[in-house]
Amino acid sequence: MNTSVTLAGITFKNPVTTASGTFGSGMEYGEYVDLSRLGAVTTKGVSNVPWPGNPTPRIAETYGGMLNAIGLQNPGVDVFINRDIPFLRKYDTKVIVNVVGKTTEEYCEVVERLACQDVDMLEINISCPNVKEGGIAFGQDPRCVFEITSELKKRAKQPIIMKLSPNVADIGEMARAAEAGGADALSLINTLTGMKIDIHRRAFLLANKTGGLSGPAVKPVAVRMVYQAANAVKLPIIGMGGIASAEDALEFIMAGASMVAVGTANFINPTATLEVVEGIEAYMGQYGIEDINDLIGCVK
Amino acid sequence: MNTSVTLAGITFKNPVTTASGTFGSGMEYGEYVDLSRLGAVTTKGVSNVPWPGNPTPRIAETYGGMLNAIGLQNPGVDVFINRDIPFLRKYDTKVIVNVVGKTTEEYCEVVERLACQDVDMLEINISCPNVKEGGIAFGQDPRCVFEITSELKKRAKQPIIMKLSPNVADIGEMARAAEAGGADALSLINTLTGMKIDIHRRAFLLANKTGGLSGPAVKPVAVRMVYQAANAVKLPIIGMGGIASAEDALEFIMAGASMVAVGTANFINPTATLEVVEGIEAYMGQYGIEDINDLIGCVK
Amino acid sequence: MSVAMKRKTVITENVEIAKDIYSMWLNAPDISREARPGQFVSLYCRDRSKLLPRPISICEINKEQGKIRLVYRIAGEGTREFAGMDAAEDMEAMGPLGNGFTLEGKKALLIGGGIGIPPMLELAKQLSCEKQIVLGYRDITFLEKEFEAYGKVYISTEDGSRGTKGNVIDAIREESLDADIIFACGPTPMLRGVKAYATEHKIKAQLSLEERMACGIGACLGCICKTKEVDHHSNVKNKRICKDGPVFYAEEVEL
Amino acid sequence: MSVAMKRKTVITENVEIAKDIYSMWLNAPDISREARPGQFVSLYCRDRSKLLPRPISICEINKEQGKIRLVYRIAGEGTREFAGMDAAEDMEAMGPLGNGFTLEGKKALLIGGGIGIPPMLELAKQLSCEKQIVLGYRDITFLEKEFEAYGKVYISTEDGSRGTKGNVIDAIREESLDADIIFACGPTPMLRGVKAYATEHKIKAQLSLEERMACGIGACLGCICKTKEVDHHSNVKNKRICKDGPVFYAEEVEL
Ligand SMILES: Cc1cc2nc3c(=O)[nH]c(=O)nc-3n(C[C@H](O)[C@H](O)[C@H](O)COP(=O)(O)OP(=O)(O)OC[C@H]3O[C@@H](n4cnc5c(N)ncnc54)[C@H](O)[C@@H]3O)c2cc1C
Ligand SMILES: Cc1cc2nc3c(=O)[nH]c(=O)nc-3n(C[C@H](O)[C@H](O)[C@H](O)COP(=O)(O)OP(=O)(O)OC[C@H]3O[C@@H](n4cnc5c(N)ncnc54)[C@H](O)[C@@H]3O)c2cc1C
Ligand SMILES: Cc1cc2nc3c(=O)[nH]c(=O)nc-3n(C[C@H](O)[C@H](O)[C@H](O)COP(=O)(O)O)c2cc1C
Ligand SMILES: Cc1cc2nc3c(=O)[nH]c(=O)nc-3n(C[C@H](O)[C@H](O)[C@H](O)COP(=O)(O)O)c2cc1C
Ligand code: FES
Ligand code: FES
Repeated sequence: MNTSVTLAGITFKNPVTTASGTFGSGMEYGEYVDLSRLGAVTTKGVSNVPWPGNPTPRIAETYGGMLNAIGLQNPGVDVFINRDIPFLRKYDTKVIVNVVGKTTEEYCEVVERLACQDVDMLEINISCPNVKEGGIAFGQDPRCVFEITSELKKRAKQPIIMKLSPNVADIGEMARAAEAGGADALSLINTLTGMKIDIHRRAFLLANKTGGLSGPAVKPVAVRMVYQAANAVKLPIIGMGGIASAEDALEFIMAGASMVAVGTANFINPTATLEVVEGIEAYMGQYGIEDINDLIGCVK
Repeated sequence: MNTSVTLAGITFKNPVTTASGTFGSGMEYGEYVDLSRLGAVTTKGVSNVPWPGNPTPRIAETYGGMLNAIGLQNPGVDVFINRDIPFLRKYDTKVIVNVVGKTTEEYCEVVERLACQDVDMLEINISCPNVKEGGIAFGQDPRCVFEITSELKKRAKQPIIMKLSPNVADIGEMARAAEAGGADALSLINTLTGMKIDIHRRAFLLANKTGGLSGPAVKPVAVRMVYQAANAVKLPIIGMGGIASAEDALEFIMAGASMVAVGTANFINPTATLEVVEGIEAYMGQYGIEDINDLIGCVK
Repeated sequence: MSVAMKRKTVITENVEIAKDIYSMWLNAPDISREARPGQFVSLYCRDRSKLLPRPISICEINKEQGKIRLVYRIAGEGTREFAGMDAAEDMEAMGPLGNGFTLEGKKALLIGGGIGIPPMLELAKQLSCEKQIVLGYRDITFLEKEFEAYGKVYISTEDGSRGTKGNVIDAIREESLDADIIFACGPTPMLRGVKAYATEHKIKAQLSLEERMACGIGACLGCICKTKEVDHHSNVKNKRICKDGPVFYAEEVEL
Repeated sequence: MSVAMKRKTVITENVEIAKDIYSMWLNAPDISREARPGQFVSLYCRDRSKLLPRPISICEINKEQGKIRLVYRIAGEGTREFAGMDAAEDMEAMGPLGNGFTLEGKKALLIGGGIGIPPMLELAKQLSCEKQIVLGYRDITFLEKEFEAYGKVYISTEDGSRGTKGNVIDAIREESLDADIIFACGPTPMLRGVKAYATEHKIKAQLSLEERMACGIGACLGCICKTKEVDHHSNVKNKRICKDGPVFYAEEVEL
């Protein structure tokens, strides 16, 4: 049985990675899951300098999901290079580094700093709804998507994955812009912008007012967008949004994702990633699927 | 205690109505709820001629929500006028008629047919994701929103509510376009486009492939959009999307909605509308709120 | 008829009668009082991540004790939740819903396929004419003993382990059963076969259909079936299975 | 230290000890073996519409019986679900989480406010030095009797119905309590007051903080508190309450 997939020339032992920001740099969940069992670990977003993130509360629970407004707190690319990459390199897994910035220059700086590092792919987060500048603003305008993709592509030594925002009218348009800009792969969805109000205190639950909605609640939107993006471009896609089980993951794969990422589910079940890996194998066994690649985009 | 609200000159005894398409024309739920207790009944979308809708399956359950692809099946405006309006007029409640079409001409035709009818407001559905033409296509382009609004405004004898799609990057832009076109009010959100795949049959769950996601799962997105729309325009807003309780309804009101609509929740609890009416009164009693209008948009 | 409110009922028994097939008795006086064979109830999950009601046919009605019986198969997460429940636990249910079978005919053929078998039991009890009962299974049989009290029982299994090898139509042809009325419930391919058989032999047939539902009471238009004629309610050729059905005359509907 | 896996534990008791305040004992040998005062567990709701774990402090540890005690207030839907559960039911829990209190000092002041009182009980049991215990309530008191075995108990109530009228600081000032170490858990305004008092009197203070959590293990950065110095992990002035805390020295954090 073959569970390995190849995206942009990089081969992953299985199609399961972690959703950026939900798994730190693997350190904490490494106590629950053997990271070497995962196709890849995708890290929390990293910026050129340390970012303090948003004030608290940063988390609010919603029906079947959650809102977060972490604000991309991260220790900056230097600490990341010195501490997190060596940690991850101890495991037999691929490393995808999520990159954030407030301006094109900041994104470029991080990508350049990572160029000579031992990481397998870069995932460019142009879709975070929780930071004022950069982030989502880039991801909602096809021209911006095109431009930042081509700028980064010039500098990156690793293949780049453009991470798209679901807060758009036409995901296909954004996917095509990223493809035109030279992206090697796409990942989606990032979070949907949401809000929760505490009616007793008559105030927003999140200090940031709005946050990013994730978890099982968003899965139908995510599957639809993966399907539309897969039909809009030839690029391989990493699908995510509400994946909590192998069944969920297989929906994304059948809709056209070559890989899947487990995010919010980690918080509810620290071994979720592993269960997805094993559940996909069990499904393939049950239905006599020899090669996972036969399932990618099989529902049309 | 005053629970009445006035939108575009029409006064509703309380701010609670039904979400179009989830309540038929009130006939079925009228056995569960005294329709005279509701601020208004909003009907299923009605078109110039009868529409057969989509093939089945039209319904799929999702985590904390559901997908529907009814495809706006309706008996056409003539039967509607002869049967449904007289039925609703037996109750002491306002009547909002939801209007659909495939072209601007079709919308105009329905609005003209309804001009001399005893209905209080028209809600123009330019946001249904389940029909190929018309529907959502209108609701995703600000120019289209502006144009169809102004065309209908010329013909309508009743105030018109433009019902906006959440499948857009910037809801404020759509709200402003509707305002510029002369809309009297806005309603939002319609459903988010979603998809579900049956991994065992390796097929879409809905015959239509995609459907509209509704229910508690979407509430954070809906509250955020109501907040953004309320801050973008001066128009009164009817808020909806996942309301299942008075607490949910109050979130929308505090975010800026002058009225709220209960949709999917009716399917789970046939008396949901009434419980929302009563729960809002209880909240006002608990906190000594004299006038519901003091709560509208109170969280900024 | 009073309104089928959503009510709290109490489970009095919930046992596995065949692999993944459960028999549940509910103490539900209001439902049992109104219920007719072929009607169904909507059951609600406790786990609120699953919102929609699960439609389950009424298998038996005990009006004296105010109880109804449901027989269901574990088909997904909702029915799995039900299977895990015990006597004395509460179950939220709405019903009875739908029209039910019309009791008619002199010589009846009752045809149940798979999980369409349960509603035939109460029908067999209430139908006073001559009855021939055809039950189709994939492999494992259930409830067949209980039918024997009400008529001659014919069985088909796909794997041939019991009765006729094949489907219910194979069994009917093998036994050359005739009748002036057919009642049938089962998967759509089976109902298509029954309709063809009934047309061929000019036998009147009542078919109980299935579709994904949301409201269960005729408001959402989620559960329609295509009809031959323009339907009064919809003004198009769509009847609502939950409200106008689930039972239709074969010639009314397109399968 | 072994990993705090998510595990099935069994409720052995769950009783209301004051209005809306419940005491729950869990049979959880793995957790009780590792647990220290001031640590917490994450409880998971059964109703899967509520996804995130609920952090609840460990109130007592019984290592011999392999049990832990939690005392919690109904604050929303999750804790309401817990309150409805009975002995013998399963509870999914992950823990022990967080750092816990450092046992130190010669003369200690243990300060608990409202639902911050429970973790002080195991601390009082394990702390061998001289102890003064100050418990602040809005109105209805709970657990205060159980503290009496471990030291002198001072009470404050906002409505003055018991002990000092006011808050814990009012009680401390009224009784002119002094100490070389303070341990405190309670709402942020109270902790701010404790920090001010400790600074004023140059008393070392360990404060247990609270924040909305998602992962509970330090991965999501949801539950940070502002710190005075750049923190080693974050490289900014943010420590994680779930992992680096919930207990911090007063001078470390900005409240
Ligand atoms: C009128 C009617 C009577 C029925 N009577 C019986 C009965 O007596 N015994 C029995 O075992 N089953 C019966 N069914 C089928 C039963 O409703 C489904 O098996 C059940 O809803 C599956 O729920 P689930 O949560 O286990 O499956 P899931 O697949 O997890 O359910 C997901 C969603 O799909 C719906 N769904 C899934 N399968 C069906 C189906 N076959 N028909 C309608 N909705 C479905 C569920 O209600 C739910 O909304 C009946 C269906 C209808 C329409
Ligand atoms: C380290 C720590 C220890 C705690 N110890 C106790 C204790 O011993 N006894 C006790 O009664 N309470 C304790 N709390 C508070 C307790 O976690 C909340 O009251 C509980 O999570 C509320 O859940 P709910 O579903 O009832 O409320 P809801 O408001 O419905 O919960 C919605 C979401 O908000 C979170 N949330 C709500 N209030 C709080 C809060 N005050 N702190 C953190 N998250 C919150 C919930 O966990 C959930 O994710 C502690 C909190 C922390 C952080
Ligand atoms: C707490 C949290 C932090 C996140 N941080 C990041 C981030 O740093 N960079 C990024 O690209 N996406 C981030 N995301 C988005 C996730 O990677 C993912 O796209 C989204 O949550 C949908 O997947 P899920 O529903 O499985 O969580 C974050 C999500 C959560 C919940
Ligand atoms: C079954 C169903 C049918 C619907 N039909 C219509 C419709 O005819 N016209 C319309 O404007 N919206 C329609 N909607 C959208 C709802 O009116 C509402 O905007 C949406 O469902 C969000 O609210 P909810 O989450 O409370 O259901 C429909 C929704 C559902 C679930
Ligand atoms: S389920 Fe709503 S009309 Fe039948
Ligand atoms: S809750 Fe995730 S870091 Fe603390």
